[in-house]
Amino acid sequence: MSNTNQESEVVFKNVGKMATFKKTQTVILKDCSFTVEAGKLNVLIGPSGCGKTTVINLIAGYERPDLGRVLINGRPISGPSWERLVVFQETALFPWLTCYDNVMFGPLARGVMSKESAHQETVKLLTKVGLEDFRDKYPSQLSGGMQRRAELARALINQPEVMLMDEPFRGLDAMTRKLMQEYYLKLFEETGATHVFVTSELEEAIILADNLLVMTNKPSKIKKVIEVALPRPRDWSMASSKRYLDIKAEALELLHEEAVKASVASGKLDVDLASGYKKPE
Amino acid sequence: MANAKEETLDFIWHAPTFKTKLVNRNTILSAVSIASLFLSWALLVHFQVYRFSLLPSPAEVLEEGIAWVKTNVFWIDAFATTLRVLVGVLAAYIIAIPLGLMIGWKKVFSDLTFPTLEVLRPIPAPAYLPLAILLLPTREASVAFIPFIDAFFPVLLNTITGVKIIDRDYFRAARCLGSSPKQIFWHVVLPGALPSISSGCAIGMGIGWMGAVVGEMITGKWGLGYRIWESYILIRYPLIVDGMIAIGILGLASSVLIRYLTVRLIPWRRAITESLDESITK
Amino acid sequence: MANQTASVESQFLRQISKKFLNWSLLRQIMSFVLFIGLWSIIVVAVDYFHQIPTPKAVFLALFELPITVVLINILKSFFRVLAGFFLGIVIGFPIGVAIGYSRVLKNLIFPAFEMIRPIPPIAWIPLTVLFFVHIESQIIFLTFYGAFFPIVYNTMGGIAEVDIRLPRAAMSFGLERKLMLWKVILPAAMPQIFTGMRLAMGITWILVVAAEMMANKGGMGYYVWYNHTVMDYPHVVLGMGIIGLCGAICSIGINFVGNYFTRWRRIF
Amino acid sequence: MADRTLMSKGEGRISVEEVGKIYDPEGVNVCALKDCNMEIDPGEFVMLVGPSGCGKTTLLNAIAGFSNVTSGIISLDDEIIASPSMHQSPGADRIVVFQGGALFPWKTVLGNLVYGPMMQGKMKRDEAVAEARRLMDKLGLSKSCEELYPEKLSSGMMRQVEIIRALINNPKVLLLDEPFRALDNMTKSLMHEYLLEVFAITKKTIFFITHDLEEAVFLADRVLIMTTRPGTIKASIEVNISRPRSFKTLATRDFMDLKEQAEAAVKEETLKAFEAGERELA
Repeated sequence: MSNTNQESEVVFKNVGKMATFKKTQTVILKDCSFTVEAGKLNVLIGPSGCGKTTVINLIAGYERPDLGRVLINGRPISGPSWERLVVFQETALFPWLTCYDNVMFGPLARGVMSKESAHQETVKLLTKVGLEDFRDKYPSQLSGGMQRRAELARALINQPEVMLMDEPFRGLDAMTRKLMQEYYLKLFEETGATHVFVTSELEEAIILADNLLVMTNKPSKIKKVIEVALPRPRDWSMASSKRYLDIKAEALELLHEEAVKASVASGKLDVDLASGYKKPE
Repeated sequence: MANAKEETLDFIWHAPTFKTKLVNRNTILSAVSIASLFLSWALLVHFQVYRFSLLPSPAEVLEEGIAWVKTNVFWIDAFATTLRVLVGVLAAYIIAIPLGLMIGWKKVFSDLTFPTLEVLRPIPAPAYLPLAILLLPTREASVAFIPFIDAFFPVLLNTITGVKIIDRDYFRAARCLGSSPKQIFWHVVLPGALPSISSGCAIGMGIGWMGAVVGEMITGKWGLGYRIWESYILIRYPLIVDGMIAIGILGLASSVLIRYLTVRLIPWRRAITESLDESITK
Repeated sequence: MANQTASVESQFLRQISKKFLNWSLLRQIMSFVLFIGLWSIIVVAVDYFHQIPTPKAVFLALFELPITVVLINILKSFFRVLAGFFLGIVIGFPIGVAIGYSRVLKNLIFPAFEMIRPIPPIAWIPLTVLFFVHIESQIIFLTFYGAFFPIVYNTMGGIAEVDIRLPRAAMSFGLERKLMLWKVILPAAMPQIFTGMRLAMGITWILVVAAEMMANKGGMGYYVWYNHTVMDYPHVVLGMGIIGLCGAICSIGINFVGNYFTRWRRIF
Repeated sequence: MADRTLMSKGEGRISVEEVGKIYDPEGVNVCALKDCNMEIDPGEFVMLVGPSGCGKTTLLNAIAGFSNVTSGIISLDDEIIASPSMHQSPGADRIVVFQGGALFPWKTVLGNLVYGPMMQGKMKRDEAVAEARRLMDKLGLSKSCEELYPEKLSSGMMRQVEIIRALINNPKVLLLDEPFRALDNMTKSLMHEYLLEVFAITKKTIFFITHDLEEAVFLADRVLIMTTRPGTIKASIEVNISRPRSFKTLATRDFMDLKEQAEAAVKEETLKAFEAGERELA
C-alpha cells in the first residue's frame, strides 16, 4: 500500500442550499464560494446553526447544492465515496460491531483488501491510536475519547483524499478534548491529506488550522479566510505566541459581531435543531 | 451581471412558503391503497374465489349496516359495550396509576408489591373470566373484568416507567428548594410521569376494547361482541362485518378521545411533540 | 484519626450486612407471603368470596393434576401460539421491512392497514370460522393475525428511525446498496424489531386462550373453561397459573434471543 | 444599583475538612474522594477543575446534601452540614444549578420561580409572584416569557431562569455543576458575562465545577485543581484579573499566562485518566 495520498482540492462556486422543515423553506447557504486548499487543514468556524454541517454534507456527497457547484479537482461531486470520509459529531460508529470490526468495515465493504491484509492494517491502526487492548469492545463500552479515536481509525484505514471532520470532539470534556486535538494534529502532520474541520470552538480552530474560514450567520457564506501561518508541528505552547493572540483577537471580533447579529435577528432566525437552540417566542 | 444573478437567486430563496397540496403523490397513493382494499374485497366475493363466496360483499354490508343502525338493538349493543370498556378501563386507571406511582417512587413499596404483580402479569385476561364470573354478582358485570385486567398492566408498567425515567436532578432540585416528600409527590412524581401515563392510558383503552369483545363473545347477552357471534349463528353474515366495523370505529374514537384529553392535561407536552414533529419532518 | 477508624468499622459492618442481610430480597420474598396471606384471609373471612378456592386448596389440587391431559393441552396451546407467531414473523417481517424502506410502498400499503387495525383480532373469529375449514387453522390464523400488526409496525418504525448517519457512513465506505439492508439497516433496527416480537408474543397468548375457550378443541384455555363448567375452581386457578407460566417461558425465550441479537447494547 | 435584599450578608463560608467518600456498588469499593480539604470565603467565586470522573461532582453533591460522606466534615458558616454520622439533607441555603438544567418542564417560568418560596411556606403565591417579577426585572429576563414552558426557551434563557430560581430563595451559596456544558460556544460566552454580572450584583459565594479551563480562569477569584480518583485538591491558583471582565479579557497576556499555569497543573492528571481509558462519568 502506498502512503502517498493524492491531495485533492475542493472548490465551492456560488453554492446555494435550502432546507425545508416545519413546511417552511430556509436558506442555509447563499452564494457561498471558497476553496479548500489541498493538503492543508482547513477549519470552518461560525455560529452554531450556520450551516457548517451542510458544507460537510455537500462535500461528502450526501446532499446536492440547489444552486452553484461543488467541485473536487475540477470535477463536480456526484455522490458519497470512500475518497471523502466524514468523522461525525458524537461518533457514528456502528454500535453492533466491535471496535475491530468497525475499522475493518470499509476495506471489506469495498472488497479491496483480502481479509488477511485488512486484519494486519486494522491491528496496525488500532495500535497507532492506542486501542489495541480494546479491539473486541463494542462502542458503547468505550469512553468518549476512545470512540473518537476508533472513528478516526475507521476513516484512516481507507486512506481518503479528503477527511471531513464534523465537530468530531463535540461532547468531550474540555481536557480530553485538548488531548484529542494534540493527537489529531500529530495524525494530520504524519498522514497529510486534505482536511476540512468544522468546529465552533475558536481555540481549537486556531491551533489546528492552516486556513481559518470564518462563516457568517444564516444564510451563510464565508466571511473571511485567515491564514494562520503558525509553524508545524504545532503544540499548545504556541497558544501564548503573539501570532496566536492576534488571530484570536481578530477572530473573536468577527465572531462576536455574528453572535450579536444573530441575537438581533433572532426574531427571524429559525430553530437550530442540532444544538437544541430554540428561538424565544 | 452579478446583479442579475442575485435577482434570480433571490427569486428562488424568497419563494412563497411551501404548503402541502391537497392532491399530491402521497394522498393519491393513500387513496389507491384504501380503494384497492375495498375493490379486492368486492372482486374476490364477486368471482367467488375459494371460500370468499361465503363472505358478504361490500354492498350487502353497507345495506345491512344502514338498516342495523336504525334499530334500537344497535344502540343498546354499542352502549353496553362502551359502558363495559369504560368501567373496566377507568377502574384500571384508578387502581394502576396510584399503584404505579408508588412502585416507581418508593423502593420499599416496589419490593413489597412488584414481584407478585410480575408473576400475575403473564396470565392472559381471558383466563380470568371464570374467576370474574365467580367474583362478580352478574354475568354482565363480569365481562367488564376482562377490559380491566387487559388495561391494568400496560397502564401500570407505563406509570412505573414514567416515574423511573424522571431525571434524578428534578428530585434533587425539588429537595434543594425545600420541598417535603408530599410536595415532591404532587409537584415532581405526578407531573413528571404524566406523559408516560397518558400513553399507557391510550394503549390500555385500545386493549380494553379487545377484552370487552372477548368477554361478550364467550359469555355475554348484550354488546357488539355478542351480536357478532349471534349473527354468525343466525347466518346473518353481513352483520358480522358491520359489527366489526362498529367496534373498530368506537375503539378508534375512544383512543383518539384519550389522546385529546391527555394533550389538554399536559400543556407542556405540546412543545415537546411539536419539536418532535419538526425533527421527524427534517 | 478516630474518624478514620470509625469509617473503616462502619464500612465493614455495611459489607457484612450487604452479604448476609439483603433487605431488598427479603422484602421481595415478603411480597409473595403477603399476597398469599391476604388471599387466604379474604377468602376465609369475607363470606362473599367463599366460592374462591383458598391457596391451600389450590396447592392440594396440584397433587391430583391429570398430568398427561394437562401436558397434551400445554403442547396444543404452545403449538398454536408458536405457529401463529412464526407465521407472523415470516409474513409480517418482510412487509415491515418493505414499507419501512420504501416511501412509495408505505403510502400504498399503510393506509389500508390503518383501516383494518382498530378491529380487535377477536372480532375476526366468526369470519375466520367461515373462511377456514379446520378449527386448528382457525386458531392459528387468529394468533397469526394478532402477531402480525405489532411485528409489522415495529419493524417499520425501527427502520424508519435508524440514525441517518449510519447508512451515510456505510455509503461513504463504499458498501453496495443491496447489502445496506443486511449490514446496516437491520442491525440498527433490531432493538425495536424485538420490542414488536415481545408484544406479539403477549397478544398471541391472549388470543389463544380466548379462542380455545370458545372452540372446544383442547388447549389450556379449554382446560380452564372446562373446569369452570364442572365447578372445579382449584383447577381453574391452577390452569391460570400454568398458562401464566407458559406465557412467561415464551417471553423469557424471546428476551433471550433478543438480548443475543442486541448484545452490543449492554453497557459493561 | 445595590439591592439590599439580593446582596449577600457576608455569609456563606464553606469549609471542607479531610473529606473522603467511598462508593461500594456490588461490593467493589471505589474511592471517589480522599482527604479533601478546602476553604471558601464568603462572597468568593471559586472554580473547581479536574478531569472527568475525578470526584468533582461527588464533592458538590456532598456539599449540596445529595449524598453523604464516609469520612471528614463539611460545614457552612460554622454549622456542620455533612459528616459520616449525619443523614443527607439538602436545604434552601445552598442551591444547585444542574449540568443538564433542572427546570421543571411541567411548570411555566413563573411557576418554576415561585416554587421554592412557596414550598418552604415563606411566601404566599402573590408575594412570591411579585418577588419573582422583581428579580426578573433586576436580572434581565424579559417579562414576556413568564407564561412560557421551559421547552420554549432558548438554552441560554433556561439557565438564566434557573439561576434566578436559585437566587429567589436568597441562598447562602450557589453551587453550579457544569451548568454551561451543553451550550454552544456563543451562548456559553454570553452566559459567562451574565453570570459575572449576577455575581457583581449579589456577591454570593459561588462554587462552580467545570472541566473547561478557559471558563474557570475567566470567571473565578480562585481556581482549585483536583486530582484523578481518589480526588483531592492538588493546587490552588489565585486569579488576579480585575473585575469587571469582558470577552476581551480572553485574549490578554495575563489571562493566557494564568490559563497555561492551570493547564500545566491539570494536564498530568488528565493524561493519567486518558491513558487508562477511563470512562467519563457524565
